[in-house]
Amino acid sequence: MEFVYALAIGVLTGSGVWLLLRPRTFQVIMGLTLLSYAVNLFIFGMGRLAVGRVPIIDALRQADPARYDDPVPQALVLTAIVIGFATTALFLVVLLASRGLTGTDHVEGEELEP
Amino acid sequence: MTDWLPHLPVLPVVIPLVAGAAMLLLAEARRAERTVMALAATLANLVVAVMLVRMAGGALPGLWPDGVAAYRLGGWQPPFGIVMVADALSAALLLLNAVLALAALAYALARWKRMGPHFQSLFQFIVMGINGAFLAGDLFNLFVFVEVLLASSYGLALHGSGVLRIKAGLHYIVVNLAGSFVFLIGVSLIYGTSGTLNMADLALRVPRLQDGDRVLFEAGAAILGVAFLLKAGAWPLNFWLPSTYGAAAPPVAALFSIMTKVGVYALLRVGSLLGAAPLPDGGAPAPFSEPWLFGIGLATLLLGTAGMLATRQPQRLVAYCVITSAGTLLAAFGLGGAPMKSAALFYLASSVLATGAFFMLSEMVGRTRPAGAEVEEEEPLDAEAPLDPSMPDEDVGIVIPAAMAFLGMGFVACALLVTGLPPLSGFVAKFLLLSATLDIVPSAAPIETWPPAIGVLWAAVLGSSLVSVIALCKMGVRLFWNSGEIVTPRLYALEAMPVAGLLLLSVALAAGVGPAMDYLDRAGRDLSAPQIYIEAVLGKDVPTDLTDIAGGGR
Amino acid sequence: MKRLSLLTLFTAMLLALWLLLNDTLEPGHWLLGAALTIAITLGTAAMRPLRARPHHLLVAVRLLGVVLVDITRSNIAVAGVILGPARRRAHSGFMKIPIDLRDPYGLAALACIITATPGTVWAGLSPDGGNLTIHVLDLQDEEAWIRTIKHRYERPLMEIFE
Amino acid sequence: MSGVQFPLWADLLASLLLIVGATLALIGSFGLLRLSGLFARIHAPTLGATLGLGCVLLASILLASVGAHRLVLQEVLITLFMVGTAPVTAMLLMRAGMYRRREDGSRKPSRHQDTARPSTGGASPE
Amino acid sequence: MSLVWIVILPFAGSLCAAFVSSRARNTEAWLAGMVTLACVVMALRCYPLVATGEVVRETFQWAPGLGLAVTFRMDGFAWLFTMLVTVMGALVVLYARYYLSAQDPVARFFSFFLAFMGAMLGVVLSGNLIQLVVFWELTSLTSFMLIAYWYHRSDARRGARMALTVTAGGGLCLLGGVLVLGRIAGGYDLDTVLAAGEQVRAHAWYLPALVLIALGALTKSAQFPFHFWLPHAMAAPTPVSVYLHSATMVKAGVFLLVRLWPVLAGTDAWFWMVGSAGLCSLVLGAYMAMFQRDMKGVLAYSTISHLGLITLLLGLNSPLALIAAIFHIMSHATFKASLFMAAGMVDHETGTRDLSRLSGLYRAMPLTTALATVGAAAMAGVPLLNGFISKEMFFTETMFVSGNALTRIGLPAMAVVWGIFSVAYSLRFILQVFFGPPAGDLPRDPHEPPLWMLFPSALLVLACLVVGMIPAIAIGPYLDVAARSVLGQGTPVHSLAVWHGWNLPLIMSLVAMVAGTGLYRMLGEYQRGTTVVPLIDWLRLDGKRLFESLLETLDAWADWLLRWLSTERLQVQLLLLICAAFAAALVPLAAGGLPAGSLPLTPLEPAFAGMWLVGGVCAVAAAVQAKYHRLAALSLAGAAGLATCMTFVWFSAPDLALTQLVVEVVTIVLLLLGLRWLPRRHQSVDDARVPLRVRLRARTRRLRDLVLALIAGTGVAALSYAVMTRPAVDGISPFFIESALPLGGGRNVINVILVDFRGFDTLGEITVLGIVALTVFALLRRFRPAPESMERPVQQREQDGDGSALLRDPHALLPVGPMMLPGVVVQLLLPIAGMVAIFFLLRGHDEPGGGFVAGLIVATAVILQYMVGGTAWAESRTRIFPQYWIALGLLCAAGAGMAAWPAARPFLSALAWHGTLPLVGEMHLSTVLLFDVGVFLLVIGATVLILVALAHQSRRGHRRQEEAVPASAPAPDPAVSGTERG
Amino acid sequence: MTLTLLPSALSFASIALVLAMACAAIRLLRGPSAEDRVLALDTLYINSMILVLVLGIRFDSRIYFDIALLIALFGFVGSAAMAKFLLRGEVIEP
Ligand code: NA
Ligand code: NA
Repeated sequence: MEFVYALAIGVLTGSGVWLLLRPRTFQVIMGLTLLSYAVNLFIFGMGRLAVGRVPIIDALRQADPARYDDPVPQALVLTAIVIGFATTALFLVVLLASRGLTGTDHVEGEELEP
Repeated sequence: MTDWLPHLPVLPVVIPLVAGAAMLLLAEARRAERTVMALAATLANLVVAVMLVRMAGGALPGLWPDGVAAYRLGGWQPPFGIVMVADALSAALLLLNAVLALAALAYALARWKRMGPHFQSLFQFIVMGINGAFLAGDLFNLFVFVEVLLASSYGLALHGSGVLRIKAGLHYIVVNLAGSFVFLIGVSLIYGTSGTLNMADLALRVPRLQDGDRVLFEAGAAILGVAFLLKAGAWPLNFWLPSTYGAAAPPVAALFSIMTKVGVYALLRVGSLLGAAPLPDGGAPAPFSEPWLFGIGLATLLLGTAGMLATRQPQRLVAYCVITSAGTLLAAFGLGGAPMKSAALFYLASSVLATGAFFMLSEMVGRTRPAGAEVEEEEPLDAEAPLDPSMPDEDVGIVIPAAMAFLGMGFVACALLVTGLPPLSGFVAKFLLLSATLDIVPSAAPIETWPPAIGVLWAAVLGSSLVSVIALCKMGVRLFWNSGEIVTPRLYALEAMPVAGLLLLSVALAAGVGPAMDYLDRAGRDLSAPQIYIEAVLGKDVPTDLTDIAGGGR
Repeated sequence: MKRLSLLTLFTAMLLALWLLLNDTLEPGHWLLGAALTIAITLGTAAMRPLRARPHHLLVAVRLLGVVLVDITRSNIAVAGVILGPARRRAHSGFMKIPIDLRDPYGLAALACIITATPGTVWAGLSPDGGNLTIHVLDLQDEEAWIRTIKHRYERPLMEIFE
Repeated sequence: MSGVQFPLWADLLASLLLIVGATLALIGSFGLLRLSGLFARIHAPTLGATLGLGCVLLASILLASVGAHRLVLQEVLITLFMVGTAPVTAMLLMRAGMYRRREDGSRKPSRHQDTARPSTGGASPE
Repeated sequence: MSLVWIVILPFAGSLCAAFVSSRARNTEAWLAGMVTLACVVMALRCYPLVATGEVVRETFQWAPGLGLAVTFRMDGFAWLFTMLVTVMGALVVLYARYYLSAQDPVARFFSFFLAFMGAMLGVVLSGNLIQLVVFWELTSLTSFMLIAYWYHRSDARRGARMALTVTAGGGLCLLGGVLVLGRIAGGYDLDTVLAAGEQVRAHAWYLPALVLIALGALTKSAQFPFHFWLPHAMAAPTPVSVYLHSATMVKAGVFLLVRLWPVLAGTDAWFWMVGSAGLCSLVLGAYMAMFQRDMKGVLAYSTISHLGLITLLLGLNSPLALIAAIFHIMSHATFKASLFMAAGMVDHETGTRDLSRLSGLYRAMPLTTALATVGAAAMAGVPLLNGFISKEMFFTETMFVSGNALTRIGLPAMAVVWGIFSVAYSLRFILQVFFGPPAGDLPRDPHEPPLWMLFPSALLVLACLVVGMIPAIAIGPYLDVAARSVLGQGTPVHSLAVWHGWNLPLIMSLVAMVAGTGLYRMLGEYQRGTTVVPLIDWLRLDGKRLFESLLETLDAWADWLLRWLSTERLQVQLLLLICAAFAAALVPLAAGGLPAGSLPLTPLEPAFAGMWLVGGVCAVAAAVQAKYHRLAALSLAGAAGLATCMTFVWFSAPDLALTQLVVEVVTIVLLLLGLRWLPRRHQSVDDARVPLRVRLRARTRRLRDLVLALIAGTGVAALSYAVMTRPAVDGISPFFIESALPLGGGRNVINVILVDFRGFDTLGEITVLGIVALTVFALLRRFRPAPESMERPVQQREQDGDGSALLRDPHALLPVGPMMLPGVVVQLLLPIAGMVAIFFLLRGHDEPGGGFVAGLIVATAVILQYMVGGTAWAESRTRIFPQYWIALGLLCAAGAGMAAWPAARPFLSALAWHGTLPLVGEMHLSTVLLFDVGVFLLVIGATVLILVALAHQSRRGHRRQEEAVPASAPAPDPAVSGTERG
Repeated sequence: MTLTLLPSALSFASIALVLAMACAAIRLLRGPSAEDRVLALDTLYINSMILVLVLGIRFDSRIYFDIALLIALFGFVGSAAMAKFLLRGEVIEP
């Protein structure tokens, strides 16, 4: 599973980076979205993959750390998701403002290339 | 009432947070109340910062005898809980931020009619973010506060809108968003290999890492370092800076001048802790290691200086000053050694005051131009014949109105600070920097045996000073003495005061270099030997009054 | 009076929702749920200007059964269409059904039923509300569809909501 | 994999329900490929959303109830929400498709129109 | 205390002068004069003490640890210089009073003049080298201001800039040199340094210190090759030239050389460096002076030459030469100042300084002529004048130079050549201006200047005469005191006499006189027609030109550097960032290699792999489609997001799955809201129309980006794989699992971390969300959509033709048309969502959920109302003030944190209350819940604010569009306008 | 004896559901119209929800139910917004 997981991160990162380097603001925002998926998965993966070990303490497993997934990366991802959402929203509005003021959706604020 | 002193380290975050939030409860029309709140919060912030500086100097031995205050949020024992740490370095930077914030706020208040919605709240939040970043003792918490300050800086950079600002803001946001991803990858990789986020704990764990983990850890640290370099405005990751800082509203830009220092601080702090127990192959991971910092710093310095010379817009020039100062700092830190660090910290303080004042001043100066007028180029060289004897040496000068005189003198003062000419603190800073390099070489060692870096730094520091003189002279002449139309600007005392205040502070800094350096020497020493920091965060030796804060768990 | 009763019906539904969510029948949750439902109903009242007037709840239960049966039957039918030979898939099309139901809630319920039943999709109501357009996957006998919808669904819905 | 043991009947019944449900969902999604034209395809996913989901929910209810030794009915909520919200998308999508294929609902639709007439192409409206 | 006051008083005067009314010429002059005279008096009072060889010292601590102190120190040499600065200052003040026009804003002049004087006195009296550098640079600055006094003239601006650049640059070198010197000597205190001469000269760092200090001194004294700034500084008003460029500032350089002579001199390096700079300036200055057409130009080059003389004398490493140098410092100041004054008076009265236009002025200006003639004679070295004595001393010294034949013969020869040139230009200065036929075409009718203007000049000429005739009495004692203060015990016996008998120097003088006169005769005709300096101009050895081209080169370099080392392009910046991160990670990996993991892998499940096959393909497809098919890209990215969400489900992270899910939904709505404002983009069918070059470049760029994307993807994947296959490190996480329930009181470890263990992170995170919402709101308030996207979307224009305009009735119970039935459903959904949200909120501590998810649920439900009803409808039903929700949320969360304070616990410590209520049963209340409620409120507020602010834009766009309809046309009722349009 | 069919049924169900997702994804990729893609996305959400429930049974945890509940409640919002965008040209119209 780790291999598939890593591959997924790689594909998301690659697609995100590709889009990030594109000239249109919409491409960039999509790139940021994909990258944020990749980064969230990356952070999450730092706690190692664990199937069926939801970190919610139950009577059966008691508080044995070995029986639960590492909660810290999960908490970090939660924060990262929220911050990612916030910044996506902000970037969207800025790209709209840029589009409104400059008349183009090129990241440079002017048409430079096809 | 509860005793608030034990909570001193968290107040720089809580005060602006509460103030910024409370202001939102007021309707937009109630400016007076908002202003009072903003001023009160900023002043309180200043008081707290002063207290923390005094604490770091050992003024609160009952609570923090070592001068390092570790505040355990939620009462959780580090490394599990989040800890905020105020030591000499953090406290100094907090004070700097508080001073700058007060000045910028005062400046902004003078023209509050121009403020967009929620300016005041965003302003408090950026102060909170910067303070938090300086206090963070936990890598992820550092990330969060960097995000707080970035998010508010996005808002403030775009404040007032306009094509230039939007274009610059767009780049700024995208680059920093990408930078945040890099930051996250770095932090999480560090967590994944070391199992901790607490910076002090990290310092203890790094030496015990297994080989495989160490390689990955170093990769993570290196990635993290790149994120810090981006925030620090280091070449080649700083191209967003001139446009953004050059286009931002001046009080905002003034506050931004300390924002790049967050990156520098993070590099220093994390680098110091990672260097606490050097890796077997020597030194901290790449971006934290001294040769890298030195090289990057030099390149940054070069770019900043070239930018100062090439730009024709005053505020952009100041933005390049910020880059120059970042470059000088990185190069200086890259040279290593505690004396160098304290000298560089002095330089940091001086340059932050300088660029802060300069940003605000540059806007006032900009008002001398009729709306829409460009700063024009001087006439071609050949147009003027040297020593034209037919040009009578009897002429009538131009009366300079008081406002212009103030601006002119302010410009000169800022230029002196930036270039490092006497008598302001910029000169003292350069003196200290150069003087500290001589501490590195053994006395009486022939020049040929000096590390080449020292010569390079000398050449860079002196050369960039000279080029700055040329650049600022050119800009000053263009701004104040050009033949074009000059409108005597309307200045408000409230605008002039912060600029004058910051400049006076720099005078005070120059005059008080003795005590300032006594203090910064401690900061530099602590950076070079972070055991005190680590012990204060994790250690056993905790003040008795604060058993709750100290005691692990509940 | 009517308002009040409506309020209680809706509140009851919300309370049931709360208990179901928490999968409990503890008295504390009854209390908490009641408080929450009242608070939420009042809080969102402004956004819910139109009230339903359902009655004949037994009819509703019967309708539910009918719908469940129909859905199951249609599932099998549509699965057959999908998996079957190509000619079975060549009969889809729009059709119109004259309709008498006017209550928005009733119409909404009808829309849910039609759409939830595989093989039919709600495609719109004429502006005067008299004609319903649906899209049918296996449109061979328009009359049969009209019958089904008018008798099996529309009539009970009119009983419930009008 | 859970270590809980269920009675054989529950095990078998649940397995059956799961298999049927998943198969229905698969058939429904497969319909997206098999059926031609938007208006035909729009029917396909209903399979998974109704009976497919229903079977899996029943299996879930069954196992949860057996495991907890009491009736667990929470899954009913999912059905309610699904039935309530599904038409919103379907209706809007239908209308959008009709509009974009210039299919005015007031006109008498001809049979097989959406297969007979080529759609206006894949150009998104952006 | 008087030493301090000598320095402070001028600065104080400067401050006062700045505030006196700018045209009060007399007040200003009186003020400046009084200050100057007061300084003279104070300096005079020091003399008795200084004359005995005492050193007057006053020290104030600055930063003792750093070797910084403010020390004022006066010995004989400093006293002499102080007198020079102050007396000359007094004379210049008097002169300036008459020189400057009544209309001139003299406040600025006198203010900077006094400041300059203070700085100059500071240099002279500094007893600490760092302090000296401070004042040194201050003289550069104030002189910059004085040169640019008439800044509306471009020559003034340029001259000032050049002077500042050269002298400030030299000052920077001086700082460096002084630093090194101080290190060698063990302190910056002048006495310490002076005592360490031997040690310094023997030190390994001697040479760099010498070079840097010499650079400082030579630039200041306008010595070759830095001499070029001085002539351009003549753009300053003449009083400035008198003071700065003859008497004081340019003397600062030689002052320093004298001051440090005991420490630095006596080596070959000193001889060659200082001596050769002096010699070059000596000859070159004199040579250039001969060809100037401007009176001030002659004097400026002559100044370079005479300063060269002083420098050369200092470079000779002989105590007697040093004494000669000190003597010439004084005598040069005297005659050159008087000559500058004369030049100014000529300019003032005739309107020109052009040697070729001026002629025969002795008729109209006899007194001026007399003064100028005597001054020029002193400059030429005519006997019975002070210049003669200096010249004789100089010739004598050149005779005693040891070394090889070149120096032994070359030096006297060059001295004679210099003498010849001096005579030639001095003659020309007098003869061409004051004698000969009267000039016909002068701008003004010349006449004698006011007597008070002549007075300073006359005084100086008198001094020249007195010193020239009775040197031993007039200057001898003072010179001796000064020399002793520098040379100490080693002061040689020296005598100042007019007549030394017939010796070689005298013969050299005579040769110079005769040959100089001859040279003047020879050049006479040539000089009338041209300003071209033979040889120098032919070789284009123009320092100024070099300097300017250096500056231009610097500018060009800067532009070049910026062009090549920086960019404004976003894509390049991102590229660099990615490359930097990659390279940084590669450094350790290249050294250590990617470690192989030992952790047993999780068994592969085909379903998971299949899911990511779908997700990965969708992600790639989204990347491909994002340019031309935005909605498709959005859906595809949504699918990738769903796969991400499912991954969280798979690997035991339900909280993440919940959050990701709701965020996903909201993000889609958000991006859709933005999509409306983006320009249409059509895939260009005909690529061939684009030039091949452009296409190729685009393709290359794409290829590059593709490679980079592949590398980045591979890198991140490899890193994550490497970590995931390694056993987890024994880190902080067991603590959280073990303590969540007993210490945190919650079963959901994630939630306990979020609201308790690491609640501070969450506080920051929600602040970010709030900040962004406020920013979005502020930004959208000034939002201006692109003109072409202002129009209603085509769908609405076409559909609303069929009479469904009632859609826009904000008071309808339900929307009409296709949105009606969704409206019914969605209205029902709001309370249900509220219920579900509170369910998730309350149980978050034990089960997946929490404030964030709950908040997003409510926000989504609210947005749904907007979606089906439209903005107007939704807002006519209820007003939500998201801003207040944000505020309340933040205050709630912060309040939950501060609640711990009264209990003397740290911020964000959880305070819990356990109890049993009748009927309800066991209750558990905690500030942690309050915190989560804060999160909940904030998330609602922020999300709704963002989305609603965006939604409002189309309303505004339409309103604006409606306003744009010509006023003559009756504005359509919004409620029916749709129909009218149709 | 512990012969149970459930694990195999669960594996089958998850694979079938992933196949179903793949079908939807193919439609998502191929379009041809925007409506088709929206429909496919909606289908993806439904399939995911069923998959979540299946996983919930597999891991014997009620926690997954909540996720499914949320998808049921809000999974449609994204596709509904897209559909409305297609229909009206904007998501929240005046
Ligand atoms: Na994990
Ligand atoms: Na259906």
